[in-house]
Amino acid sequence: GSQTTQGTESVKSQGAAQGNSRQGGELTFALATSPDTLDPHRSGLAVSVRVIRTIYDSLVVQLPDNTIKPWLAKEWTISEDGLDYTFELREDVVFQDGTPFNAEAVKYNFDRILDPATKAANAAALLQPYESSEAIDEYTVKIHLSTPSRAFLGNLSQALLGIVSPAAAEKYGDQLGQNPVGTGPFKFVKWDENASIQVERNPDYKWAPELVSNQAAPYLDGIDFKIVPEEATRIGSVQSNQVLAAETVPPQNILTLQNDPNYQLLQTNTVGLPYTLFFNLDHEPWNELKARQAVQLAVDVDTIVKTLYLGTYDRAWSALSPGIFGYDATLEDSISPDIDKANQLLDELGWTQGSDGVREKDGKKLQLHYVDGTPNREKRNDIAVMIQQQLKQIGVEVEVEITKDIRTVVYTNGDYDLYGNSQVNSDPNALYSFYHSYDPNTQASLSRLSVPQVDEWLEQGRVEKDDAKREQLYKQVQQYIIDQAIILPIYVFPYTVAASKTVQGIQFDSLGYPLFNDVSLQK
Amino acid sequence: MSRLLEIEQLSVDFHTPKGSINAIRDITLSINAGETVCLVGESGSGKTVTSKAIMRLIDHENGQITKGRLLLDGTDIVTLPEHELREFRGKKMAMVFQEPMSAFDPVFTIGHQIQETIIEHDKVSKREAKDRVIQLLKKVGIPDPEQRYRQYPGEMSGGMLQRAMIAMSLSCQPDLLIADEPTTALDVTIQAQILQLLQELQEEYGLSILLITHDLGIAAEIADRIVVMYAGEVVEEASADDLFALPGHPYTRGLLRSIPTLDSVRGSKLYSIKGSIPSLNSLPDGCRFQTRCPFATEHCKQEAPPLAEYGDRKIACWRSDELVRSDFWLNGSEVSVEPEPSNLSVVMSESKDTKALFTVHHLRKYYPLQGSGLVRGHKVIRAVDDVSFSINKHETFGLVGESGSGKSTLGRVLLQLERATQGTVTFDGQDLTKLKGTALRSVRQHMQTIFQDPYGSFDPRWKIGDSIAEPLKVHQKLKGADLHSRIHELLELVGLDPAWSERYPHEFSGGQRQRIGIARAIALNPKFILADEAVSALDVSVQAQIINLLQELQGKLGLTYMFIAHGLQAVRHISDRIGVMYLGKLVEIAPSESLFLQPAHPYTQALIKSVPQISRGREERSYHLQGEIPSPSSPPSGCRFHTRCPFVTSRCREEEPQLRQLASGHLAACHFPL
Amino acid sequence: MREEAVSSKTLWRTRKTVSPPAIRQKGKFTVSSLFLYGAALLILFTLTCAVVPGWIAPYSPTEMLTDRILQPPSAAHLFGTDYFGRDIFSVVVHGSRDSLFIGFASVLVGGLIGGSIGALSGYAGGWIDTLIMRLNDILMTIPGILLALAIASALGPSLFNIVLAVAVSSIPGYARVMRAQVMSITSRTFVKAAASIGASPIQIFWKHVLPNSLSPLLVMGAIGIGTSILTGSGLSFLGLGVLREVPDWGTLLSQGRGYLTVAWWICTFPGLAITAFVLSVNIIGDRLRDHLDPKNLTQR
Amino acid sequence: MAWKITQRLLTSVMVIFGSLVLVFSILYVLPGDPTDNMVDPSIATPEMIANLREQLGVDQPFHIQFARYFGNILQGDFGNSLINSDPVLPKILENFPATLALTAASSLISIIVGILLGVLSAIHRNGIIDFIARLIGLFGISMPTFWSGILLILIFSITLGWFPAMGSEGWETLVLPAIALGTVGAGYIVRMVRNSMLDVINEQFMVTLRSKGLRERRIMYFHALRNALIPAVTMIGMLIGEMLAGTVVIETVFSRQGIGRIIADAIMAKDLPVVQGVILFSAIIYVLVNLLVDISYTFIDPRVRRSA
Ligand SMILES: Nc1ncnc2c1ncn2[C@@H]1O[C@H](COP(=O)(O)OP(=O)(O)OP(=O)(O)O)[C@@H](O)[C@H]1O
Ligand SMILES: Nc1ncnc2c1ncn2[C@@H]1O[C@H](COP(=O)(O)OP(=O)(O)OP(=O)(O)O)[C@@H](O)[C@H]1O
Ligand SMILES: [Mg+2]
Ligand SMILES: [Mg+2]
Repeated sequence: GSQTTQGTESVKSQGAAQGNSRQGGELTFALATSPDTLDPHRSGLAVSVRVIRTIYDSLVVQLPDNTIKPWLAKEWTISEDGLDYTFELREDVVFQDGTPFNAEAVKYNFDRILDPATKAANAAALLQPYESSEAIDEYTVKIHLSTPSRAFLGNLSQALLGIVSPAAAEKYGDQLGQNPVGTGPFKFVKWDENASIQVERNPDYKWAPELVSNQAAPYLDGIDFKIVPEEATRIGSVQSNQVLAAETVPPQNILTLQNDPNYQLLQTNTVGLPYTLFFNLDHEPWNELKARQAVQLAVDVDTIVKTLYLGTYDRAWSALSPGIFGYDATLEDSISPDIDKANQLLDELGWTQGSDGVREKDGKKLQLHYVDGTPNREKRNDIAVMIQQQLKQIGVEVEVEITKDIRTVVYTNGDYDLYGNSQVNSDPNALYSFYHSYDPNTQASLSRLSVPQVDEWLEQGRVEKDDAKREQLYKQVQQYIIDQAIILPIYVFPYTVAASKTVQGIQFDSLGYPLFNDVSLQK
Repeated sequence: MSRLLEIEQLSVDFHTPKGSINAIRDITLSINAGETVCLVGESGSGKTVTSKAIMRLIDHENGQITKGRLLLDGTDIVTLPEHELREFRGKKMAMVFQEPMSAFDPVFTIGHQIQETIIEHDKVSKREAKDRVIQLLKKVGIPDPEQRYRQYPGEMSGGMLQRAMIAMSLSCQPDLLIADEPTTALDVTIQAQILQLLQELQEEYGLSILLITHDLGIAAEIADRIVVMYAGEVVEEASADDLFALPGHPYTRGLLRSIPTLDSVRGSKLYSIKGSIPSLNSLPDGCRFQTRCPFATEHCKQEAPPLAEYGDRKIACWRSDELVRSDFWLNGSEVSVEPEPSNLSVVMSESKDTKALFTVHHLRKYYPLQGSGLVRGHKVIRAVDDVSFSINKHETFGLVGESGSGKSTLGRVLLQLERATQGTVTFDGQDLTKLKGTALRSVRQHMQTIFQDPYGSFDPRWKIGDSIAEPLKVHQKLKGADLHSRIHELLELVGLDPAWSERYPHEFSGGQRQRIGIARAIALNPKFILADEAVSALDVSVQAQIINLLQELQGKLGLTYMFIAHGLQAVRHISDRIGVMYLGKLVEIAPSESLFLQPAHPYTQALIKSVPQISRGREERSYHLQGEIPSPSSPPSGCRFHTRCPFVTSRCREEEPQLRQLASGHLAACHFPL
Repeated sequence: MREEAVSSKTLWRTRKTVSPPAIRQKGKFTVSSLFLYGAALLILFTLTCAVVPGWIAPYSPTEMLTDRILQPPSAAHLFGTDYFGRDIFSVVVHGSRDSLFIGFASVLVGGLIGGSIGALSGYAGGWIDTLIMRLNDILMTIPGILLALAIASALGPSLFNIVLAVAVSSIPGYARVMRAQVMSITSRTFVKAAASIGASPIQIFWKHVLPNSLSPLLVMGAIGIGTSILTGSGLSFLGLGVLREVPDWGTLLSQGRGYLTVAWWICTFPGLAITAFVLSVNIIGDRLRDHLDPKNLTQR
Repeated sequence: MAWKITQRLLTSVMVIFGSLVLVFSILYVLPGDPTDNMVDPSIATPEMIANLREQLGVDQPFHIQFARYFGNILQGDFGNSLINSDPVLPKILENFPATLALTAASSLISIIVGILLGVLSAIHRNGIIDFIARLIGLFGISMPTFWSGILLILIFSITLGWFPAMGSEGWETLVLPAIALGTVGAGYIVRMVRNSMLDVINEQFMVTLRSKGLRERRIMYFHALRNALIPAVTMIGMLIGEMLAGTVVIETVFSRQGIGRIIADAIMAKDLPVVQGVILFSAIIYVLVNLLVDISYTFIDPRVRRSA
């Protein structure tokens, strides 16, 4: 699995400046699944981040234009070798439990993530290549990396690397997730499992990032996150005014709600890697370019996206999603379906049409093992079904496997020809783990690509300080990937919120998570 | 005497999935105030339907009165609306049913159920009603009425329940009491008590009683008038005395003659009406009895005879006038319907050798009393408790005793269908108790069983031919044509059409099924047959057929029987020697004649005296066995019978009497034999 | 403890009381018989759909008319089209195969296993019975759907695994019924009769006990077909459905449920298909129960 | 009696233990583990995942994990969730009231509706009322609950706005889920009550009651029903189990709190301590309810009382 997000740009309709902001009121907000934990360092689910973001702040913030701006850190310097980051911290910040925020707290946080006993999940991965840190003085902290990383600052802006109160972490230990304490605009009140999570206004808050207009404490008295997994119920509860807002609106409802004068629909594309189908380059015949190209030409992504998402999702063209640094827009509209060409390519490879319409070669059928790991999240199973049908036209038999055990099936055993994945990320360095060749003794990348040229670009991209050069490097990577038909990019996931018209000022951060600092309720 | 109930030309139809069937047709009868009328007839003749029609209870069973009138005290019940009818039910007429155990609602106390009736009709307070209930219970002879009031039906014995049922029926002082086989489910001893109770109550309240029974002995004992039904019609009506003195209808005559009496010639062939009662959806033309009647003429076959009056009796027969006058009517055996009269049995009784086939030594069968968990094994039911006796080759050993005395258990243990707790059973010199598995199964071919419930003893999914073949396949590995011819041979032997082997059990009548049961039992030429209540479930006429058959087969095949029954007449008729059981003990063993002529044990005597008999006057039966059989889990000390024995002494209470020889072959376990 | 005495009485009674064997009035043509025939027809139709869907379905179930998505029912598309542009009627017709497979196969597997252990338990008695029944109790305490959930979620969604999950969760029910029936048949006179003849316990079991014990299991199986389909669709709902080219009804229903407010027909028709089929199966099963009721057998 | 109950309780403990072992084994033997949902393998390295597994103890062999869980359970410690270290017992206790309320409400609906329809149906056997009652009952057991639940939401929350679509606070939120779940149970009870009523109606004592001149209403509702309820009570015992299971789906549809959702999530996440905790809990409840049914039996049915 993976998360989606990253706001391309904050939604226009929600002007940052709210002239008629009203104080008070509680926002009820329906979440699509239950958060696993509110300990940011342990969380593995995007849904948790929606809540975590209200409770915790990060050292830095990433703006929609991909620039990194101060948040809890006022400013920072990076050493010449790119290994040392020195942060000057704000001095007026206190945790919600009253303990002060300082350099020690930052150090404590990062060390905590690395400590296996914390059972940190994705946060530990995000923090890499962090090695150690030291508190230079009360409000100065120096972080040492093992290798340079241009992605590091961006990662620091993510909620999973949010700063928790060391006192609380010590006090609650394992159970910090049930008793979260941060420096964020809202304070945790209570969590009724599977029902709701309540947070209340942090009155002392005055260190909001540049991303939002209200730098002080939020207008809302609090937010009540309701957990409503069933789509129909979630939308129904907005429509029946049981909640004021609900997230993740299915496409079919987006259309209806857009036309309803009582509701507004907020939408932002997430940033990172779009939903992408990866060929397993280690598997015959998909190690051959022509075979992959045949599939690339036969799959009509436009139709798939239009049909399933009713025009509410954007089609993806590249290994990266629009809005991320280095996105290559020239790839857009570069491919159009061509069944004849696809057939021809397969013919050239010697795959001949069998009696049942499936191509054969040396007595072997042309099969494609399509693995998906979700129970139709974002209609991904439906994509598989459509691709199955489309590939029939060129004599490829698609065999779809839905399994929860992705780690074993896909990552450990590599038992797939095509596997879909997406990732929320703030930096194109995300491509590294998917397309860089891998050490045969460790786990393979999803694409199993092993091209020295690509490796070089990716390695360079990690450390290149010149943004223009860096951008160029990633564009080369993207072009290579599409030209070689390593992947089939499908769609860019938009994060959607349906809300009553009375709710104003919902914002999204660069990763597409909602921010409630500016939200106010109209009577 | 005034007419209380007049039934005129009553017909009842039932709507069934297979269409409408006419259960009774043109029934006409009347009951005078204070009179006891008995309705008799074979099973299925429509007695119960008639009684339910009187109460209009058939309305609730898809039944409908299609014709006729039912005048109770001048009111026509047929046309009454339901709510007015309720005033009559329970209040003016009340009913007592055959099976008291199922006639009470099991989840309410006896007291509550009787009280409910009183409150429904007599609008009295609960207290008052309760007092009346307790009085009633006392009246019907229930000890500790206050306590019984609070008991549930399941906590009382059958006899007690029947008394309670009678109390309930009397609770609103009805004019008419309808009793549908009130004693059939009870032991003879209890039956006698109940019948006496009914008679006493009738005298006291001036009740009219319509008593339904298939036992002519009972009718003889208590009826003023008797109505005989056959296949939904009344065939004869006469005063009890007249009827027994001179039956007017061939059917009545047949019934009377089928009954083995306590003085019939033992071992002789019983008279029996051939065939069985026709089913309602395939009635013959003309007189309904015509197919079974030895005197039927063409006329009988074409036209149904009306119920004609002959003085103060009514008979529905074209020929009765002429027949009753003929010589053979009362004593002629020349018209016996059995094709080949034989006197084999007489021959057999001569040749009986006295070599024992079965020898039983100190046999015990205890059942653990369930449900006591921790104390399991401490309390047991002594179903058979230290019994020793033997059965000689080629003889018939009868076993009698009240229900629960352990007869069936003894039979089962004898055949090793259940393991004895203690003691030995020697069969033909072989100790059966030591045999196991295959060895035991292979001796089984020499010992077979005929079951009480012939229907239940056949796999409903098997053709009867296959059922009969089963033992042959198991033991003799017969196949194909051999098997086939053997089955045919057997069916013929028991008097059935061999072609019927392809039919299923439900396609036969009870008597026919029992014949099939016998065919299966004799298939392997066994030495011994256990007949546990083999004829109890059958009508008298059919019962006679089966007894004849059994005797005939014994002669032909040299069989040895153990014959368990609670009908004493039948046991006496068929048995050479009889054992009497009481609470798991054999209290007396004697040759048939001497047992009945000179019973040595008071219990035996009581049993014999309880049997209702046609030939005996009413008053003769003055002495009844009181009370009921105690629980076998805690039998009384000393002589187990002492609690009910009229001659009890202190010795009886302390010392257990052993079975002693009184005369040759006559043993009794009594300190003071009669 | 008084059983023996009572039962000999009861036999006596069965002859005497002419208790009319549960007369069920059947008019010439009642509404309920209408429904019985309706149910039979529907089952027949569904079976036909499952065997030869091509004869009935006007479109290919996989054909995606992407220019005609989410169309309401019309003459061209009886049940409308779904979000792929597939003709829902055709999908439902073709989907009957997998649905019925889930229903029948899991009943077969569950009934066979459950029936066998129930029969063993009831016939062998003693410690075997105690052991099996305790094991059965263990299965009973875990609600069926949870067991199915555990199995399906662990094995992953495939038709076979769904069948397995549903079958396993139905085992205890079958075992209980079979055991009770075997025990009651074993106590019947004809079984004792066979024993007294000298037939071996194994012969008796195969020839008498088993054939006579099957009818309640049959009834339960008939009804179980419906229950299995429902459990299967419950698993689809919980995200453990099977993904096949042609979805079964449960999957179709659970995937279409999000469209209820905008395109009611997508989940309404498969829902109706499930309900109607389960309903029919239950109607037939009930009738079967009436017919095969051991009470009706003994007193016929 | 006391001994019987003790004996029952002892067997129940064995049975519950058995079910724990069973569920444990199923989840252990089958592939996958909780880390699957905790980390994204496309971000995290295999070593990191291995570390996490080690921390959670899910890399241990069967017998060690087994011994650890059961050792703890025997000491009254239900352990903590692997996913988020939530202590299991408070988690269950916190969620249980909502499930209990739902189960109780839907059982109540089932029982009332089921008995009512069952009796009507039996009394008017083969009439139009019988037909309608049976049909309603059959519909109850023939509809997938999640479907009927969503339909209810569509009609009664979105369209009519009478009841809330989700949540678990207040009685209003209980109405729709209880109906959705209750109809299933009602379906079974209708069938059961009808059958046993018909059996009772064919009993001999019904004739006696009529022959006493009692009113038909009293005969049916006082005598027949009471007798017919005896088998229905067992049914109700089993029904509680069904209802508990039904909450798995219904709680998700209506976004209610409850152990049904917890266990569904926990099973799918292979969060063994939570699964074990809930199974233990629901097994205890199941056993208790059935024990209660058995005991109540002895009060309802005098015949049982005697043999006990
Ligand atoms: N409710 C009913 N529906 C259909 N047929 C019935 C019904 N009640 C009785 N009959 C039939 O009516 C006939 C007469 O039955 P009835 O019970 O009156 O016989 P009976 O003389 O009382 O016999 P028994 O001695 O066995 O009690 C039988 O053939 C029986 O099958
Ligand atoms: N399998 C058994 N388990 C426990 N008790 C039994 C069993 N079989 C018989 N009994 C008890 O043993 C006693 C004798 O029963 P049995 O059936 O032998 O009596 P019976 O003389 O044949 O009576 P009936 O005339 O009613 O057939 C009864 O009290 C009965 O309850
Ligand atoms: Mg009768
Ligand atoms: Mg007996």
